[in-house]
Amino acid sequence: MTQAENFDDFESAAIVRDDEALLVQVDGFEGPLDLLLTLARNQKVDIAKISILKLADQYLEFIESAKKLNLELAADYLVMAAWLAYLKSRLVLPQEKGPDGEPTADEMATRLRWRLQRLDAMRAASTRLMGRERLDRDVFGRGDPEPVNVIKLRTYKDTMYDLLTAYATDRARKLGGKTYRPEMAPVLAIEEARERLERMLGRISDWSALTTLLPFEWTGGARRRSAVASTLLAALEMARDGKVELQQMAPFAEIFVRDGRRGPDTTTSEASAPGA
Amino acid sequence: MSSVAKMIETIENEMDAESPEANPEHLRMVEALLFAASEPLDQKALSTSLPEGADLPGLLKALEAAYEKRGVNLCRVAGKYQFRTASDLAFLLRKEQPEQKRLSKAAIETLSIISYHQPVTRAEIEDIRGVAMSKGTIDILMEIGWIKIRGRKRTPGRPVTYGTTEAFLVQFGLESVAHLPGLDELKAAGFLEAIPPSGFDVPNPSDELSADEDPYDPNEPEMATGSVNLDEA
Amino acid sequence: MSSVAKMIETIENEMDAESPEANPEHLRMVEALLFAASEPLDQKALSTSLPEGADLPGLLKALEAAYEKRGVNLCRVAGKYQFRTASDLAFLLRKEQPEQKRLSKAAIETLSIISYHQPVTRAEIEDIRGVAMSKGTIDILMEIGWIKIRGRKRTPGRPVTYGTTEAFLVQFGLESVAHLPGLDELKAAGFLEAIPPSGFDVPNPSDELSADEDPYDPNEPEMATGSVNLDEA
Repeated sequence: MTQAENFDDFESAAIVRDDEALLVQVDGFEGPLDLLLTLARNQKVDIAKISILKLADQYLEFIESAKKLNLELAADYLVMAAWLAYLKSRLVLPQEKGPDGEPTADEMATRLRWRLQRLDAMRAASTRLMGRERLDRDVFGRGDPEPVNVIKLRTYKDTMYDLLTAYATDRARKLGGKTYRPEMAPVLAIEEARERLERMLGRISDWSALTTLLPFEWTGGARRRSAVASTLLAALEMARDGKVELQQMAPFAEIFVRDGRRGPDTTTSEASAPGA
Repeated sequence: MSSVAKMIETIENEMDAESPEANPEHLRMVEALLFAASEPLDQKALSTSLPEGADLPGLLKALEAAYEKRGVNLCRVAGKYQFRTASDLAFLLRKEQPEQKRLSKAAIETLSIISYHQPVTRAEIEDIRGVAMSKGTIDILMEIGWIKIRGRKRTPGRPVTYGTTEAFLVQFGLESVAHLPGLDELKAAGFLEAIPPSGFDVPNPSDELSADEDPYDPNEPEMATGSVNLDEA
Repeated sequence: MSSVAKMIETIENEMDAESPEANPEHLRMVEALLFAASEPLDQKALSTSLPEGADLPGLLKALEAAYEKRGVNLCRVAGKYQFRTASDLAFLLRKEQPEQKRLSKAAIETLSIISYHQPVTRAEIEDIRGVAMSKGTIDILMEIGWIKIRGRKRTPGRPVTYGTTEAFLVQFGLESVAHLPGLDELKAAGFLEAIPPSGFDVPNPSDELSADEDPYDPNEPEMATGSVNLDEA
């Protein structure tokens, strides 16, 4: 990309630099690194050997003149300016590691140089890539491809299981008005447990054992296990939302629940927790 | 020299004979133009793209000859030119593509009823299913080849009876329709509730003609079967 | 002998040298298949249409050689094969097509960075360009179909990684991303490393998942990647 391409649309806010008669406009750049690269190119030396001190000066000068013209500068331009000013101040001082093992000024300068080189190299690669012969622009495939006739070989996935399910379901529905339904596993849904717990909140007086809060129909056998698990999960969810408080004194001990929306006096009632 | 080389030598000789002056660069151009064109090109269209003085008729003749025995030929259609794959290779441009499908709910239900209740008439299927059947359902099952017309029932209207085919047995892994699970087996396997609705009986299907069934004669004139249930109504 | 004949003789000699056993009938078939297709074909697609025992690699080599100097060439793109018009004839065929609204400079640069640095995260692209990316840039390239989300990097935040697609290779006539122009120079200079050169461990752009990359799961919840360049800010 040439200078002219970069800046020709921006006469109104253009800055005329006396020394290089360079027309510069902030909006023409793809960020501070692009601006730095343009300035570096103007030094007309290998970017690997560019003087970072000189580059920093040019950049800061540019930012100053932009400020004088009241140009809106994006924050990252100012961040870069601050960083370059800092780098510059360190470059003129004796080299030493910064606080917390921060790289030396030379290392920082090398890193900036390297980033400029890399951006430059990627730009060049980009130009080469876009310059390739492109399909349907420079080279062409067959203009009138001949279609392939697809003959579909249809097979069916239906199995004996499908056949029997269809038969039993269909006939049962016709005769009994019932449909076949697999037996539901005895599982208390967490949503159901939570709904129940929420409804009970107002009625729980102080700490109550979780197991006393199970639905009556769910207090035996496998149903009880599921009910305990789901109610605990529901209680944990509600504790996260601050709706209840939970307490367990030891691993595997009884878990207690109480309304979490009581006043700030909760700490005092802690002592009265059962099982303590 | 290999056979390929011999083939090309033949082409070369032909070209040599027919167009002793074809310019190879011009030949490349015509080749590219015809290849990239989305429709056949006539000489006028071609010549506007070629350098002045190009011998278009000669070039076309040379190309025609060069491609004559190839997998691609230069063809003349309606006075225009076009590359086409050689007609004897058309079979290559056909592709078989396997496609897996599932029967519709109506179709699999109908199939299951036919398999258990065969020989069964359309009206009987509708009675068991409790819904009128769309014409397509039977057609699809016939087309797949899983059901066939077995005979005619000796009832008014002599409706055709349907049964399953050997392809059906192969698809569902059955040795014979008599091996379809009975009521108790359906229950044991969990397809039916422990206490099926009253009236749920599972017939013993058979390939044999039943007592009230005549073998199917495709030449017998078809009676209107309609969708009115003549049997039971 | 005419110049055309000489040209063909050259082709013949090349074919003779490279594949002394290419079966002319098989050659015609491969020619026809590739010629008829609208898309590049891979060896697998070709071989399913060829008789068993056909030496496909040999046939392709023979075809490649036979068409090398013609107006139409056999090209390898994205690991597949396609006939394309010769690139030196672009002047004859070039079409001013309304290119995808002309890509912006940012989009072109982003595309190049993704192609050379893949797998690459948004933050890495931003580090190279030194500027936060506007939301539209990636979207446009995805919409054209030249880039895709490849996976996620196993680093904090698990950012998604981008890479190029097969359509990109086809469009730019590349056999694979390893054939990108100037790749070796960029690699040698260390510009494809995420950090300034220190060792010789140079990553290749690759379609394969890299060691610190997980395959992309579109159902995984997106993490905020942010657009702030943390490296230099």
